[in-house]
Amino acid sequence: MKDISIVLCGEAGQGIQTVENILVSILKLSGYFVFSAREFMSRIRGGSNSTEIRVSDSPVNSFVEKIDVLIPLDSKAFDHVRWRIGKDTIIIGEKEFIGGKSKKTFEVPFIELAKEAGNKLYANTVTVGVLSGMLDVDFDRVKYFIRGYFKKKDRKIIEDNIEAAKKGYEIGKDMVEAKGIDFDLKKDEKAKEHLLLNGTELVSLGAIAGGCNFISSYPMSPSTGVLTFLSQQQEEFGIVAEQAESEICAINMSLGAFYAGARAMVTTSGGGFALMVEGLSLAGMLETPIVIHLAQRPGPATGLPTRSEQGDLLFALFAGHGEFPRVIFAPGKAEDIFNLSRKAFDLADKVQVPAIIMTDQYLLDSSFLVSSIDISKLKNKKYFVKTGKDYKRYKVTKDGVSPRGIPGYGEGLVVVDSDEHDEEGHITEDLDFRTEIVDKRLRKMDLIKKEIEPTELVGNKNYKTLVIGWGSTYYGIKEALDRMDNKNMAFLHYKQVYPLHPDTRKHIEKADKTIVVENNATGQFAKLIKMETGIQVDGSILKYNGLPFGVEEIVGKLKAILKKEDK
Amino acid sequence: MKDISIVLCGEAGQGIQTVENILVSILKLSGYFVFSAREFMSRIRGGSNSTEIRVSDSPVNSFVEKIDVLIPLDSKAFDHVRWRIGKDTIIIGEKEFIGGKSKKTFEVPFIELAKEAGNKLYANTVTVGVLSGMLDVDFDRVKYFIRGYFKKKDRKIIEDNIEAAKKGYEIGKDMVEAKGIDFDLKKDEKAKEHLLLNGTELVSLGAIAGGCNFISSYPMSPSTGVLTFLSQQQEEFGIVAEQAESEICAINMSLGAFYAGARAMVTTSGGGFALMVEGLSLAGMLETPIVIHLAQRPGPATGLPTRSEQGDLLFALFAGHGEFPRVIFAPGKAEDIFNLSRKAFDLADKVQVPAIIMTDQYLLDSSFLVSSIDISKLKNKKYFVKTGKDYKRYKVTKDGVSPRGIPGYGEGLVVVDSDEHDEEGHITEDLDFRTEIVDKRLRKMDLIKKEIEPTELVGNKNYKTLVIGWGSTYYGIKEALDRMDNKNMAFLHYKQVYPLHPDTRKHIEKADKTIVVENNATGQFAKLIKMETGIQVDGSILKYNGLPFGVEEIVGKLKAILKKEDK
Amino acid sequence: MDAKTYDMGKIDIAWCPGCGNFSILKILKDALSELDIAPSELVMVCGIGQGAKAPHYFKANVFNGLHGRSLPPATAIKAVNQSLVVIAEGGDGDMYGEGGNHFLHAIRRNPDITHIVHNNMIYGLTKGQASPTSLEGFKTPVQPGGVILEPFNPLAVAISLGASFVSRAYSDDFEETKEIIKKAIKHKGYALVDLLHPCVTYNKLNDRKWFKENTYYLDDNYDPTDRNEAFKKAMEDEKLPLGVFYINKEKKPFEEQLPAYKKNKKPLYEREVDFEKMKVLIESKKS
Amino acid sequence: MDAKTYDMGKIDIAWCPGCGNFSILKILKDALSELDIAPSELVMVCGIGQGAKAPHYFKANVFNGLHGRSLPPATAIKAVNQSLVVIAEGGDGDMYGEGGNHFLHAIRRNPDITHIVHNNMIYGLTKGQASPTSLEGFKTPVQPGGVILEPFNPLAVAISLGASFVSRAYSDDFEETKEIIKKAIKHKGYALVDLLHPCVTYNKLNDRKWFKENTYYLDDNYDPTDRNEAFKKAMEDEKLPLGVFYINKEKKPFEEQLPAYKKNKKPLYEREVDFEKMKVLIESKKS
Ligand SMILES: Cc1ncc(C[n+]2csc(CCOP(=O)(O)OP(=O)(O)O)c2C)c(N)n1
Ligand SMILES: Cc1ncc(C[n+]2csc(CCOP(=O)(O)OP(=O)(O)O)c2C)c(N)n1
Ligand code: SF4
Ligand code: SF4
Ligand SMILES: [Mg+2]
Ligand SMILES: [Mg+2]
Repeated sequence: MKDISIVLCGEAGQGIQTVENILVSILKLSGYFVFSAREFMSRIRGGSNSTEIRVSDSPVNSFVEKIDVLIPLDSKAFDHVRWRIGKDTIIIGEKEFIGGKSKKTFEVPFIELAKEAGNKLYANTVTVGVLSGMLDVDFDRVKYFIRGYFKKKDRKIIEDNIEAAKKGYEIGKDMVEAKGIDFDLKKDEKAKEHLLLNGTELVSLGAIAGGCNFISSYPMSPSTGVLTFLSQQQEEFGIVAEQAESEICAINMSLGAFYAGARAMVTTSGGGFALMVEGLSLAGMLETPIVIHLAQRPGPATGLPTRSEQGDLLFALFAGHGEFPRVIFAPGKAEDIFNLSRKAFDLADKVQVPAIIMTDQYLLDSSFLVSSIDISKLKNKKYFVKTGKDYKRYKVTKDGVSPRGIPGYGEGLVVVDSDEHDEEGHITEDLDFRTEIVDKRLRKMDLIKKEIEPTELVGNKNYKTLVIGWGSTYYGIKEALDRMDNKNMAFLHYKQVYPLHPDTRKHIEKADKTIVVENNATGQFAKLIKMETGIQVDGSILKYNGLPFGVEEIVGKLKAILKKEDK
Repeated sequence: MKDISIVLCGEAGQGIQTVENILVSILKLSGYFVFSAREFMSRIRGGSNSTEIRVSDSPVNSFVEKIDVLIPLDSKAFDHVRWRIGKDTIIIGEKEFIGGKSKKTFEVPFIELAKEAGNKLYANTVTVGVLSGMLDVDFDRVKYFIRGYFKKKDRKIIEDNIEAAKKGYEIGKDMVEAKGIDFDLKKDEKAKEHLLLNGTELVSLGAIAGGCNFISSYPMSPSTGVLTFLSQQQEEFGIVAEQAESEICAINMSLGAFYAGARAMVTTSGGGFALMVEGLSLAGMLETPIVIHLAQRPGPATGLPTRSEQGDLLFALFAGHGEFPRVIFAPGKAEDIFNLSRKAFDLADKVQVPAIIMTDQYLLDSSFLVSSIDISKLKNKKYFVKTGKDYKRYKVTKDGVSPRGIPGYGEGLVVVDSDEHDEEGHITEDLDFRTEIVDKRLRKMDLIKKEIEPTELVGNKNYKTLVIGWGSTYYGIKEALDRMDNKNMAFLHYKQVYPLHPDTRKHIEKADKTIVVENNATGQFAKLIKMETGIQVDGSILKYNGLPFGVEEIVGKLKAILKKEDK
Repeated sequence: MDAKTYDMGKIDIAWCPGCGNFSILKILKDALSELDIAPSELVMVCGIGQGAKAPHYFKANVFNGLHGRSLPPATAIKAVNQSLVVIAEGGDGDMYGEGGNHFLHAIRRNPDITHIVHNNMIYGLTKGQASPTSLEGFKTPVQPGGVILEPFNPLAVAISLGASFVSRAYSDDFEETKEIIKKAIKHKGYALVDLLHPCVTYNKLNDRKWFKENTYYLDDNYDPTDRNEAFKKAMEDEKLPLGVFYINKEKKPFEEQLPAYKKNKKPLYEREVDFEKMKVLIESKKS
Repeated sequence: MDAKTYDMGKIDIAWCPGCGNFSILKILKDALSELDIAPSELVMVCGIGQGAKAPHYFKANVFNGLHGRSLPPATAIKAVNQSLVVIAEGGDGDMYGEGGNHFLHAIRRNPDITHIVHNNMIYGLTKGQASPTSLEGFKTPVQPGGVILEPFNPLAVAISLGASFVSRAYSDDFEETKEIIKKAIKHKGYALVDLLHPCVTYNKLNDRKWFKENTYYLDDNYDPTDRNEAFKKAMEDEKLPLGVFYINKEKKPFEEQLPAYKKNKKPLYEREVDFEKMKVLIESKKS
């Protein structure tokens, strides 16, 4: 086995995420490739949550259904993930939680051992120990990491935790040695050099790299992490981060900030985005740039607040009254999350349009190994100009972009207006000019198209079956196709969903069959393709229960479609 | 000439609308077919506004560019409508306003005459008199009408006004007799029996007929009239009409009202609708019916508040996070405004979805003659049920509609929830059920499709060129085709834009050429057609300067396209 | 009526063990049972948040709407059917943050509803950001340097707007809080209960000890009809007074003043469109 | 600076002849000129409405945003570039109706901006519906039976929230209003000027005569630092007091407390991303 999936399952508040954080780091530092993903309920304590940690000797980046090692932390855990438990699943835990005894179940009295080490609260550290032992991690590394992780705690607590880890570690070792569980994973020095980053961190770092120095937002899962991250970097990076009283305040603040010379963003989820729609339209009219991070979760309304979906695509595309250009990114690859979050600021500023970055809970809460993020060549262009006396904010230009002044920089006055306006920015009822300025605004779409992100084609270029995905499904579909190893198949991924890449038609026409995989119920990307190309794709694989696709599921559904075809 | 267009142009506050109101009524009561439309600036006094009154001996219902008689009421008026003045335009007014002297200009000292009658404020009544005289109205009718119109005023004022009208009337008569201006319009008893209604009244009456007894809204042009109308009928028809503190309050109030057993609506325009988007998504999730009157005006943002556009189609269609069914009407014919406003309540209630009625400033502010509105057979079905002890608000049913209980009616408890919920309406994280209830909600789309409004095909069924329109362009396109009298052409009008009628493809495929006419810049209906059918129409005629299409303009642009074709 | 009437049976309550919301739930059930309000005539309207989940643990009609938006539907529900008892419930973020504007204007309308705000001085459900009522200097992941905004004083604002019933209570004071809630429900008109409670998971500053040390009850002979006095009391922040701060019995409830009820007292759902009147109205458009 | 500095030359002003907004425009220009504020360092932020059009008749930087939403951008603009003078302007409907929530929270933040509300007790631009400040009984096409809501008292609310400068003025009182506005602009922190003015077209109740008869100036020796007194004054509704009701000089402006300015005072637009620091941050994700 060269790729194992460890799942921790228990109640909110039991510390699953602590185990995940520690373990993932330790494993990476030991030379394993790791990936982790979380699913959890909308509650602070109780319920049933789980985290998957994949460990492999080559890069892995997506959620799989299968569980190789399950650590059930309460009595509900077994049932919660029962559908993912196979006959080979190794189950390790307290006697009452492991669900019957078999060759593959191993009783480990975590709490008892923790108590022995000093406090039952250390049970999580015992768990870390067990898994470290099983996975052949050097115990010194565990020790060292625990020291760092708990460095703000009392020495006694630190030592007790090390003791707890040690107890677990020995059990883990023993399982490999005495019980013959051997994962046969190779370590790779390269993994150590990788960065360990989750989607939230990638968005946030991309934003900082893009010059973001203002964020106003209202907390909303799964988008809040970006606000938290930037809030904590306020002093370091000179960022103004303000928790607004509502999403409406948030977007209007950010527009004010961008107007006055900041690079501003908001982070929100569907319901909050809904409240920002009037502000989005304002951005279109003012031609004040803005970056919106739209972290999707299942709707309608409050829906499933802590779950994942790709259900807001067409909403994001057409949100806002009236007509104005926009750009929408939907990264799926870890590097792209960073790159496009950065690019969003550049493009929004350059073309003076709203740039939307669409992610989702799955993407944001997953941790990836990224080989590197090269910022050495980055430089942010300042697109605003120093104004002269006769400055006109909305000068009609060939490409539609009017040089953007900011107040207080230069002699000119910067007048922006939500009403239809003349070149100076003052209210107008000149209806001929109305047509002219609408055209001017819409012309910017051409500039946006010039900077369009290429799609990524994975697999055989002479495909017969083309699988299409966008956003967070990138790794899942890619791995599914890798597994299927079908020479007739290829995968086309869109990291920018609007404007749609002009090669779309060409790609689809080349295929005998095109299947779109998306995490929603109505096949929104397929609709978008049809709206843009007129082509009705042949099939859609949809999922909308709040969970991301598992690799096996994609494989299964693709095979089913292809098989049907054969008949 | 059998159809004349009279245009009054002047400043806001000069009383153009009073002249329009009186004149249109008097002309109708005299047996003429009339139509009127307004364009005005977003200000209370000053500026340049105009009203067109078409008078004809057969039904007329749309805006034409040409002006047969112009009454300029200030010095800016002439310039304001200069583009519509032809060599045959008769211009009547104060010396300084009529723009040079020619055979077709007639100096009438309105103010002087008004002063003679008692007060310069009666100048408008003089104008009414002149036009009545020119159009061969019986002066007794004028007298009688003025008495009624001013009935709350002093007797002296009434008599003075009659005197003012008389002075004008004689001038008008004289123009016909001495100056040889004869419009040769025939009177028709049928016109007298018609109802004179503007778009706002038609929406409001339709709503009342549909059982609307709750409206909460925030003022916003051009939607406010419906709130005003219903506010004034509160006592008569038992309507709760509340001016909300914001559009967000408005839609959430209305949802509460519908939940508790009222039939509720909101009326708003693009910017206000933008603020309602979260509430719209809530309606989708709660499955609480709601009717939304979306009165379009040019955007983005505040745009041109008092002008007209059809720019919110795709926004309305995809507004709201998450996925849920909806229905969108876009009446264009006067009767349809009434019928569909009524139907919106029935269908929203029956299928438990949001029903959106899309209109625009042009449609709402235009006055139409309607032969009759037959309400004798109307009966509103009450779709809610008396609940039993085990009542479950979200029972999963075959057609997706769960019987809707209301609180306090029956023994059951009615629990509605913005979170994903179980059949009882309580929060759930059962992800299998999530899929089931999403399917249940989306299934209602089939019911909506069953009740879809037919499209209206005008002209030759064996057309070669098909012109498509939706909403308020109905009469304009129809008249354009009438004028073109081209046997190869037909006009297909959509009064329901979503779901799109399934015959769309058939209709388009039958044509050699399909042209969509719409009042926006990006061709939204054409996009919708493409999204639904995959067909790219051959051409679009777009207008987005804030004015509706004039009949001549449609004729001209259609001819240009057809001519190009010939080459 | 037995307080058990409102019990949901065996359900999974999503609050943290020790959370003040449990007491609130129990107090509310007791208060309602003592007032003899049947679940079927009761409508609980709530938004989104930990406190806003309460209606799901209750036998009642429930309208669980959007975060911040419970007052508009609550007002409307009462306006549409006056025989219902309507309670709007939610957290401090929900009611004073996202929903602040509705708070202002609901007070101006004065519908006969009870407004219970689960005020834990934090955003619980979204994992511990500052709420409008968080104290200055309070540190959270989003306010790492501490809150710099002045805390929102809901009582002072309500009094300044002439709310007809204004009170503050504390979740752990079972009897006192029950009495306050009963008074609020019985009050004809808008009644605010700003209900302080500990969030044991995220608010480590305003814990049970803090509440005990920083609250006291208004004197027995405190006169709640004097608005200026009430304001002064509401301004106190050394120690937070508990009890009924202000009552104005003169104000008429919103729904009773609606023209729709002038000639007809029936709830709207029992009515039919008067098509005869409509005919007359339509006919009037002939001239 | 000459008041003419702010003149736009020959422009078409969209207000009705006789409207109180004309006086406000003139007063504002005079106040600004006396304070020597250059158009290029001034940002006028406004919403939508008749009053909110004022910035278009002015030489200044203008951010004319959405109806009800001027306070958030105004706060942000000041936070991003502290050297700008920021004034938020709009009507009573804009600021207390649609924008009510921002009013509450802007006060809590206390940015150094001046908040001028053109309060004509009506919705002017939308043709005469009741506004939050319309008096009870006031009849309009949408309130044919008269307003039944209690009028919104912006001063009382602002004082209850601890706004750092709270005043009321009247458009026709040229000198007094100019002085109030000057004080408001000079005040370091959020400053409210609730500026009453007649709407000659739609508000026939609160006309010039009414304002003259129903207003009076606070006494010269009135002490604006006593919050309880200020509240009492704000509650007066027989006759409306004019003048500065409340000042709190202790409160620090929002932007001055922001961590982004701890080490660096420059406006944000002059700064560059510190990629060196970013490298360190990114590297830290290796372990
Ligand atoms: C429009 C919108 N914005 C944000 C959220 C996310 N959200 C859910 S609950 C909550 C705040 C919770 O705080 P509070 O209202 O005080 O309730 P508590 O959990 O503390 O009881 C937020 C911001 C949402 N559901 N909807
Ligand atoms: C979101 C939104 N809702 C409604 C409107 C329509 N609207 C424009 S101005 C206005 C109210 C005007 O009243 P006020 O703010 O008091 O300003 P005034 O005209 O009286 O100066 C309204 C409701 C709008 N522009 N945007
Ligand atoms: S997070 Fe706080 S408020 Fe929410 S349930 Fe836990 S203790 Fe209660
Ligand atoms: S409507 Fe009223 S507020 Fe508006 S400009 Fe006219 S007088 Fe002034
Ligand atoms: Mg809270
Ligand atoms: Mg006003």
